[in-house]
Order: sequence, then C-alpha cells, then structure tokens
Amino acid sequence: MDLDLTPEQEAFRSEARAWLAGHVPRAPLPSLETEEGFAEHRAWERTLHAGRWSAVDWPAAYGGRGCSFLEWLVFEEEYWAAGAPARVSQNGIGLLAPTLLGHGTEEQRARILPAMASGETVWAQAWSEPEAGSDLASLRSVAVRTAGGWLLSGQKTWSSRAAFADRAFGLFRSHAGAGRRPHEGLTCALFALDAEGVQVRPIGRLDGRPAFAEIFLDEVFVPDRDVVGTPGDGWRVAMSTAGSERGLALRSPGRYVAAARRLVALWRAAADPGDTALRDRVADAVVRARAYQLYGYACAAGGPRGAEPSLTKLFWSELDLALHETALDLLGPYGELAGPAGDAPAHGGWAEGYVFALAGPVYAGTNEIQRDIVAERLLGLPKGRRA
Amino acid sequence: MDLDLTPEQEAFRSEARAWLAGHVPRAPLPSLETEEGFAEHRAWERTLHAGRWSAVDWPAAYGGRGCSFLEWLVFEEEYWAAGAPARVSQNGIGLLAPTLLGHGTEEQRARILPAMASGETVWAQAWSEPEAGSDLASLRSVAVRTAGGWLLSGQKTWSSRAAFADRAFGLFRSHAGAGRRPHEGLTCALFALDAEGVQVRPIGRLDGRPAFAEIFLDEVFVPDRDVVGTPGDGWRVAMSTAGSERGLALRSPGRYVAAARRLVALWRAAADPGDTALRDRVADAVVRARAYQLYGYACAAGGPRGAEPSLTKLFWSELDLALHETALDLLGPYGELAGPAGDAPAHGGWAEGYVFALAGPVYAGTNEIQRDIVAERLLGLPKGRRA
Amino acid sequence: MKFALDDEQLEFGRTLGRMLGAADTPSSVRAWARGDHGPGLAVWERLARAGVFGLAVPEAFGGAGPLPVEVAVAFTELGRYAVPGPAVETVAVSVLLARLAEAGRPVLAEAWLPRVCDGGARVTAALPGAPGGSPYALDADVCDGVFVAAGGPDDLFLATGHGPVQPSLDPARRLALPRCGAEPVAAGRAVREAARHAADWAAFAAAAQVLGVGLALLERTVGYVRQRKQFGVPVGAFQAVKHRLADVRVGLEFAGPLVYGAAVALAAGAPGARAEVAAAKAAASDAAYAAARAALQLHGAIGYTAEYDLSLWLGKARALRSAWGTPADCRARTLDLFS
Amino acid sequence: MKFALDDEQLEFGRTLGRMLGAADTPSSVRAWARGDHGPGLAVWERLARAGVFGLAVPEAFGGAGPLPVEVAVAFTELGRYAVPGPAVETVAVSVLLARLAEAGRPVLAEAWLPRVCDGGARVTAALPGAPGGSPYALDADVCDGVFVAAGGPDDLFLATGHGPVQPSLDPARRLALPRCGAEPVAAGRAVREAARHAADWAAFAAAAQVLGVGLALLERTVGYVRQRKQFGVPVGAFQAVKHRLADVRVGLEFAGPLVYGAAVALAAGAPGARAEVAAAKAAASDAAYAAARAALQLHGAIGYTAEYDLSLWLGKARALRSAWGTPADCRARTLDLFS
Repeated sequence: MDLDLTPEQEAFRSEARAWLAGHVPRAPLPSLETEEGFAEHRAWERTLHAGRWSAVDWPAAYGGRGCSFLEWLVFEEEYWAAGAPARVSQNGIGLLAPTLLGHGTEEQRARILPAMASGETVWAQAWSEPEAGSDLASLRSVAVRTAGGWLLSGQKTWSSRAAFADRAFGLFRSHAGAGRRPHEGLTCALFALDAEGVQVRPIGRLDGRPAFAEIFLDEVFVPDRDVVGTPGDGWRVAMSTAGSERGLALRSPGRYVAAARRLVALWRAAADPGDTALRDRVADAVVRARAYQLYGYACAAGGPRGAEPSLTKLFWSELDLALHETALDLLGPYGELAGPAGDAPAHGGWAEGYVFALAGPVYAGTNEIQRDIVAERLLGLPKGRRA
Repeated sequence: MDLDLTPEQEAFRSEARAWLAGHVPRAPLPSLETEEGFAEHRAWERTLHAGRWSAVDWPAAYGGRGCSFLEWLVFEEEYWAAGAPARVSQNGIGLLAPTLLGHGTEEQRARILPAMASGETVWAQAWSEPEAGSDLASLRSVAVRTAGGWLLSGQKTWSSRAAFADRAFGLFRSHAGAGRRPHEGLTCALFALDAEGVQVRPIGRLDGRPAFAEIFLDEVFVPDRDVVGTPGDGWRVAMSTAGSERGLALRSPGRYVAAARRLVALWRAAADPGDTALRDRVADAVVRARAYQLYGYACAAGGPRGAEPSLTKLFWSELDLALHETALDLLGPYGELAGPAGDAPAHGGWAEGYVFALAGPVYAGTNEIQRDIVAERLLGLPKGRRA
Repeated sequence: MKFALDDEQLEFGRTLGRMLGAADTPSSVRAWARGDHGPGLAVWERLARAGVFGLAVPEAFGGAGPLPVEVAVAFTELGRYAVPGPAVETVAVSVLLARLAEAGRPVLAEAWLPRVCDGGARVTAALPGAPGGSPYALDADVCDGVFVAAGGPDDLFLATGHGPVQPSLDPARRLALPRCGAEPVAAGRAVREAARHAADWAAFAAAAQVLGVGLALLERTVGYVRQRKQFGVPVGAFQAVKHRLADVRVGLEFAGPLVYGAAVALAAGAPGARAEVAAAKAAASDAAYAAARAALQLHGAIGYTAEYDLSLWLGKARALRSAWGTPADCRARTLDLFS
Repeated sequence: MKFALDDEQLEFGRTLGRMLGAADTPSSVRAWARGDHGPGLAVWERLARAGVFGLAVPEAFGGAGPLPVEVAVAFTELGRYAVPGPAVETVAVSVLLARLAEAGRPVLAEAWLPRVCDGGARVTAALPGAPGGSPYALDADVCDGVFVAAGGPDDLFLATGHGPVQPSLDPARRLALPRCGAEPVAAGRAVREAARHAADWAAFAAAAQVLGVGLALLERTVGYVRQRKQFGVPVGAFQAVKHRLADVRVGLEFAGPLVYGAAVALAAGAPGARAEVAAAKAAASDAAYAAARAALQLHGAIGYTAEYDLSLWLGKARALRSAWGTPADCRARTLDLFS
C-alpha cells in the first residue's frame, strides 16, 4: 500500500503542470453563464484540446491520451491547482461521453467525441421535466417513430448550459403502452438546440445568470444515428450515466483540494489569528478534501470506484457547500459581494462558487434521493413509500 | 413588554435564594440512581417540603404555595443556580400531579399529593411496554374488572425510578373489543410497587446504575379509588400528561441556565484562551439557554405555554446534550471519567449529566416522533405512514 | 414582568403586515435591484407615514423613540415582506446622531433626524471601525445623507459621493464604497461611542429583519411542499422533509424571544444589552439561514431560479447573516450573557 | 501508486475478525470491567500469537515492524469486536522504546519489547506532556510495565504503583494515575521526541480502533432497525431512520481512507505524518461518535441499558473520541495537510 507515483506518472504530472503554467489564463475568465464568458470558455476548451488535455482518459483516437483513472485524478489535481477555468464541456465529457463509450456505436463515437473534446460542440443535458425532477421515471416527452428516425415533442427543463450550448441529449418516451412500468420504453436521443421545432428559453439562476434553460420540442426530427443504445432501452443507458453524474467523474477530488488550499490561505489572511472559532470549520473542510482525495486513490487502486456514486455525491456536494459557506463567513461583510464592479476586489470568486455549490445537493438526484439509495442498496434497509 | 420582576416577585426570589443557601447540601449527593443516593435524595425532598419549596405552584392545601408559573420559573432558576440536588420526586410532581389536578378526584388529591410533596411516596412512571415504546397506542397490559376495582396484569418496562420508588402510575387496556381503535379503552391506574403480584426487575442504564426497571404484574388488585379519570378514558388522561412530560414543566429553563454558567466557567478554566475553537460551541449553548429562559418568560406572560410541548422537548433535549458534549470535549482526557474513585477530582459531574442527557432525545416520546408532531400539527404537513 | 407584546404593538405589526402584503413587494424588489427605485420608494413613503423611521429617533428630533420593541415588530415585518432599502442603516444613523446629541453635539441630529422620520431624507451608514461594521454603504445611490465613521472610528464624515454599485448575493442590496472629503462633520471619542451604539442597534434591527426573512421562507416552503408532488405524493409527506422543516420551526421559535430580549435590554439601556443583541443576531441569522437552506433544497430546481420569488428571501438570509456582525463575531460577545 | 490493501493484509484482517468473532468478546469485556481479566487475557494471548503486538516493534527487538498499515488493519478489528485492554498503549510504548533505541539508548527496548511482542509482558503508558496525552494510564492494574513520560516530557519513569482505578464512560477502560519514584529510567530531549512519536502512533492506532467501533455500531443498528417494528412497520423503513444511517455510512466510508493515508505517511516517516494522523483521528472519532449517537437514538431505550451489548461500543466511541487527542485538538493540527 503506497501513495507514490511511478516515474512515468510523475513525468505525466510534471508535463501537465508545465503545460498548465504556460496556458492557463492569467485573469479569471468571465462567468461561463454569460454569453461572453461562454465563448471564452469554449475557446479555452480549444486550447486544452490542442494540448491534448481536454479528455485525458479517452482513447487517443478521439482526442484523449488513454490515461488511467489515477492519471486522470492527477491531471485534475494539477488542473484545479493551476486555477484553470471551469469546464464548459463538462456535461458532454462527464455524462454523454461515458454513455457513448458504453452504449454508442463506433460511428457515433468517431463523429461526436472529437468535436466534443475540442469545444466545437458543447452539449447540454436534457433530462428533467416540469413534473419529473427527482421522479425521473415519470417523464412525459415523447419520441414518435417516423421514417428513418424519431420525432421528439415535449418540454425539458433545468437543462444546464442549454442557454448557449449547441446540442443536447435526453430521454423520451418512445414505447408507451399498457402494462409497462414507468421507466420502461424510454429512448436516449441527441438533438441540436437550433434544430427546427426546438425553442430554448434561458432561466436565470439565483444570481440571474442563465445557467440553465427550458427546451420546448415540437416534432423535432432525430435520425436513427442520433439514438444512443437500443430504442426503448433509454433508462438503462441513462442510469449508467447517472453513476458518472453522481460519482467521482463529475466532481474530481482535485477540485476540492484546490478549494481547501484557497480556504486555508483565506483564513490566514482574513481571520484574526487570535480567534480560532472559524479555524475548526476550515480544518474540517481540509480534512474532508483530503479524505476525498485519498478515496479517489483507493478507487484508482480497484477499490469502490463507481460502485457507490450516491455516497460520493453526498460527500462532494456537502463538502463544496461547507467550503464556500466557510469562506463567506470568513469574508464577513465582503462575503455577500457577488462580483466586482469597477475596481473593487473580487474576493476570490467565492460568492459565485457559493451560488454554484448551493445547487449541488439538488441536481444529479437530490441528496434526499441519494440517502434513500444508500440506505436501501448499501445498508439493506426496507424500501418503502418515501412519505 | 419588560423583564422586571415586581417587588413581591423579587422578594420571593430573595426568600428562595436565602433558604436554598442555608439548606442545599454542601457536597453533591451520591447519584439518585443508587440505593444510598435515592435515600439521601428522598431526605432532601423532606427538607424541601418542610420549607414548602417542594411544589411551589401547587395549592397551599397540598403543600404548595400557589405560585404563578412565573414564580415557579424564578424558583427553578434559584434552585439550579444553588447547585441543589436532582429531584427524585420529579415523575410524581411533574407528571402524576398535573394529571391528578386535571382529572383526579378531590379525595385522590388530598390523599396523594401531600405525601408526594414530602417524599414519603416516590412515584415511578409505568407507561412503556416491550412492544410499545414510541407506539404507545399498542399497549398490551390489561386491567380486568373485579369486585371494587381492577386486576392489572402484564409487563411494563423503562420505568424510571422504579428500582427504588414506592408506587407507580400507568396505562392498562381495560375495554378491548372489536371496532375499537388502539388508543381507546385504556385506563390510568395507580399501584404499589410492593403490592402482591408485582415484581420489579431493575435495569442498569449505560453506566450500570439502575435508573429504570421492568415491572411484571400478575392480577394486581387496584381499588376503584386508585383509578384516575374515567375507566377506559386513559388515553386522554395520559395525553394531557404527555404535554407536561415534554414541555417546560419537566425541564425548566433554570436548569440549563445554571448548566450554561458552569460550562462558561469550565471553558475559562480548562481551555487554552488562545484557542477559541470550542468557544463557539460554549457560546452557542449560552445563547440557547438564554433563548429557553426568555421563552419561559414569554410563556408566563400568556404566550405559547404548553401549547407546543413538542417544540420545547426538541429544544431542551438537544440543548442538554450539546451542553454536556461540549463539556466533555473541553475536559479532553478527563471527559471520560465517569465518577471519582479515591481522592480523584469529580470534574463537575459532567459525565453523569452526560449519561442522563443522552436519554433525553429518546424518552418522553422520541425526538423523531416530536418532529412528526411539529410538522403535522404546527406546520400542517400531511400525515402519512411514517415509513 | 410581562414579556409579551401589548395589544397596540400587536396591532402595529398586523397593520404593517397588511400594508406590505398588499404592496406587491416582490415587484418593488426586482425594480430596486435594477436601480429603478420608484416602486420601492412608494413603499418607503407608506412606512414613513406609519412612523417606522421615527421608532429609533428621540421625540426631541421628531421621532417617537427610542422604542426598540416597536423596532423589532416593524423590522420583522420588513423582513417578512423583503422590503428593499437601507432601513437597518436608517436606525443606525438615528442612534448615531441621537447619541452625538446626548454628548452635547445636537447639530447633525437637528438637521437630519426630523426629515428622516417623515421620509423627507433618506440616510445610510458605513461604520467600518465599529463591531460588525463594513466599509460599504447600502443604497448610497438613493440616499441624501451617507454617514461614514472612520478611524477608531473617531471621525464622522458625510460622504461626497460613492464608488460603483457592487452586486450582492441579495440583488436588492446595492453596496458602494462611500467617498469622503478631508473634513469630518464630527470627531473625537463621542463619535466612537456613538458609532458603537449605532452598530449595536443596527445588529438588533438586522436580527429582527432576518427573523422575518426566516419566517417567510418557512411559510413559503410549507406551502410549496404541501402541493408539489413527486412519486405520487406531496413532497411534504416525506418524513425527511417534515423533519427538516420541523427543525427550522424550532430554530425560529426560539430565536424570537432573543430578539425581544435584546429589545428590552436596549430599552433599559442595560450594560448587558450588547451581549443580548449579539445573541439575538447569531440565533436569528442561523435560524433564517437554516430556513433558507431548507427552502432551497425542498423547492428543488425552481427555488434556484431568479424569476421565482423565493430567491428574494434566499439572498437576503445569506446577506443579513454577514451584515452587522457574522454569527461567529456575535457568539464571541455572548459569553457574558449570564454574568 | 497502489492505495489498497494487498491480499496478505486483507487475509490478516479476515483472520483476526474470525478469531475475535468466535471469542465472545462481550463477555470478556464485562469481566474486564469488573476487574476479572482472565477471559480478556485469553483473547490477548491469541492476539500475541497472531503477531498483533509486534506490528509496531522493529525486527531488532523481536517484532515485525514498524508496519503501520497492518496496525490499521488489526486495530480496526480490535475496535469492531470491542477488545478490552491497553492495545493502543502497547503501540505507544513500542514506538517510545524503539525511538529511544534509535537515539542510542537500546536498554529499555531490549529489556521489554521482545516480551511485549510474544505476550510475555503487558505494558501501558501515560504521556501527559505529549500532544493528546493524559496523566492517566489505561489498565495499569493488569500491566507489568507502566511507562510515564513527564515534564517536557523530558523524563521517562517506570511507575512503581498506581492510584485507585477510575470508572470511565467505557466500563472496559480502567484508568489510574501512576505513581512514580524519584529516578527516571531515561531523560533528556530524546525522551521528549520519542514521546511525541509515541503519541502520534497512539492517536493513529486509536483512530483505526474507533473506526472499527463505528463500523460495528452501524452494523448492529442496521440489523436492529430491520427487525424492530413500531407502528406496524420495521423502524428501518422510516425515512428519518434511513437518512440518519446513510449519513453515518458516508462518514465512516470517508474516514477509512484517512486512516490508511496516515498509515502510509507513518510508514514513509514523512514530515507531514502528524497532520495526516490528526486528520484520521478527527474524522474517525467524529464518524464513530455520529454512529454511536444514531445507534443509541434508533435503538431507543434498550440501547441505553448496560446489559445490552450495544453499550460496550457506545462507551468506547465516546472515550476514544477524547483519548490521544480530541477532534478539536486534532483539527488544529490539520491546516498544514496540503502545504
């Protein structure tokens, strides 16, 4: 049992670090939830892709480096430590790509993945509907069979990135019928957000920025080649993605390690050193970030990787909130400043990070649902009505 | 709106303070959960009664002073501030007495209350059964009609004080039958713990002390005069007591104010003043104790008194635990010492208080049940199966 | 002792509540956030007529105060209806100038406070040197007088301008750094003491306001989870939801007496008032923040949108938690409560 | 990097688990608590034969160590089965004497450690001057050697006796103040450094042990709530119960890697090992204490009784939380984790 990288892995870390040091923008980019910021983040994806750092764990054929999970963890540590921008391609790389690698055709992978890695195509997720949030099985949008493909109709909502993205992936009811259970007969389909019949209405999140959108679909044609997996088998396809959505792959430990470091620096700079009342919370965040980092290494060594994404999701979502809440409390009266206007200081971007973190316990399956899953699947407690 | 006592109330406070200063035992009594300690606590009740401080809010006819609720709060503040012993008569005075005052006959009050106030008769509570803890409506012990009274049979458990007490009060199923709902047909009866047909098996709590007992009843005769309220109407009788059991009357604010003061003193003495990490928790306990004290005054002024005992029970049980957990954490390696042996210091009795506090969220209706009640009755959320 | 509101005080609260409930404050807040102060100022005019801005001003300067209990009543309603504007800061300026007058310098109080009471002048304050104070002034762009106590703080300035408006997590809170000239309008130890008192009163008013914010968040969330269904049942039937809201209710229930306890201590001018205010601010902020977290979580995605009115209270719970003393700052001042 | 137990280490843990599972440790614990050490010492003999007491002892003194990963494996099992006795303190003494030997003073190590490894001598320690140390020695009444590092701590004593046994919240923990003569058995800065290392190792072993305690508490509680019915359904079907236990599971799940991370750091002799140990101790203690609180609450009254076996783990979770560094002490040492 050890925590030592091999010389090759160390070399990989050094290469990543050097490249990032030379390429990460000096000033933080504008928020990716603005039109200008979205464009700048897309350009950053292009830069990353040019260095082949956009999706290091993909096969080289699609623009990756065929890295191991451990190397991916190492890259993520370097990425966030370097203060590199948030990933506007996250939904595609973190969710659609594993789905395609698991259930897609070779044609789909070759066509879709390289454009995703380069930022040429930015993907939005289109799962939730107004009456189907936590209760995904009650989806109502439909896919109706037509010559050479399907016609999608219905309404999707809370679609992250959809305000500015190019394409989206979602689940549609394609095989309704008596006797079917609610999660049967769904199909996973890909569509362009500027296709005929698609309307996108951006929705402002708490700070007003259009971090997600409603998507209205009216007989939107999708050719067969843009269906992932077997039609009607979309639930299984989506659930394999749900693991990625909740687990380590969505929120890597490196992200929180970097945030914990910044929090320690903030504590040393902002807090009265004679008053350690907040130090305990800072230390607690540090300990949890370290625990998550080590948990990642254990996963890489063949431990619980991917098997218990609900545990992971509970952990990172609460840690992220704790990190940011502690930072705002440390900042005192500056904590509420949402972003700099004029020449005012930015206070480390903690406020925007806080707004982002607030959503963590809600998206990707609420933490209430995750606790139900942990209790039922990992602890073996009885299922039941949840009420 | 004010917090000033009238001159009469101030005089009452002074009188109580002076009497307590002259009578409270200098050294702490042995634990009341031991035979020796029980006897010393009973003797203390006699002393209290001689000063007419045993039940200040009762009518003078029964040994009280007819005090207002506010005066009772003031007395309790003085009582706990003086470091006076725990009340071995608590179950009688806090639970049975309100029941008798609300549902008993004049004969019962005159016969039972003065002996209760003097400590001559110490009462135990006998509600729970092995299969009826939180789910009190599923009681199985029975009362069978016989000439001039009832025959009690069955098993009671978790009966506080029953290891050493004289008499007990409990609920028994007297009118079973088709169509009845589970909480109908119960009768509230009083019985002697040394009566024929009664067996008491003490149960050790976490520290091994027999803080409660099982009671086995085999055709124990109870004359009609020892039934409280109408036979078959016991649920209503008991539920009026449940409010007392959970609310302010069971755990007065003065108790926590005194504990918070002692915690502050412990922090000042035990903690490294340069390390305020635990100070926040000490301060939090102080704030909560003050909130409870002020809440009591608001109740005395006609506020929410008794209307929301579930809120109160959640509050004091969690506060009590927080006070004691913080104290143990402050004591560091001394925190685990359960009591002095030889000439070792007693560390303020925090450890025994902690063991007592641990039970708070369980007894008198678990805190889970109390949260259900708050949600359903005060917030109007839907009832439902609890699973 | 009668630790309860009297009939008149209860009626004052109900009247304000009715008035604000009818005023469509969410629209005013959204306009205010955009810099369109018109609808919000119309609400302020009604508040002035109801006497709200005179509650912390002595009668000598046109007010009815100081009446801290009534301040608590009024500010709980301001929080409940998310009224925008520098109301807490108006209390701070009122106390600051009244204290200077008590210390023998009545000029500023005479010049400003009568107009503050009748709504003729809007004021705000930045007290960076006082406990819980900030260098930023709230809503300086809509105020006639921006008072700044700097230094020890031993110097009091009237700002001559301000920097750009900074967006806050509460979109209705428009913060800016005041710009001051070289000449203070008052100086010396009296300024420092007045500023400390003003900060105490501001923390107190903020505690009452954030309590109202918490009450509104709980009420809205209970309403939502009773009708929103998932898995075929109302979300409010889930035990996890019920228990979380029950805990919120407990927190708010026991924060209330602390706010009124602080009011009584301020009314008495008791030396322990500072600790009582700190306890109230810490408990009310924590309770309201717990309400906000529960509200967001139990609404799910819709609660996270700016267009849904819940957001107006969510941001305020967060901002008021830090304004005029964080819970950690406040708790550090409460150890003396029982001394 | 391979941050996982190898097959041999996994088998070592399984073997110990099988052995302890068959040993009826609850009876041993109850006897031990009464001062009847016989059944517990029989378990200790088997642990000695399994090599547990040589894991922190260098080969030069008859051990197989230092093998901190194996210590973590073994102590997790000791906690899981609530094994009584000064096991953590044996690790402390092993490290203390081995470090003194490294510093050129091998006499004590040579005299004691071979017998410690084979079970021929039982030892315990009180290190009041070291971080997290206490003036009390655990189970001094059943030990052949009671090592006391006092002063800076610059003086090491072998106690000549001890005061009365103090009851602990964990009835199996029998604490006493050692009595020392005038003459130390070693002195100087080497003692201080050895004692600090010994305290780190003790905190580490205690972290592994309390993690095992937490795992046992969760397992027992899950078993109980699956069969205990109230209101006609298993208690484990209530959502509040499910969520509380899910949170316990999360806490324990993520404390595990910290314990093994500390083991790896100790094995490497890394300068950051102290912070890693502190993180592991804080997280494992908090996770196990949360498990204990949940276990007691969800068992209801029966969990609160001494005769029900759950109590054996409940007291241990509380006592080990404070032993060898409280979570607050430990957290203060973790800020350097990423530096």
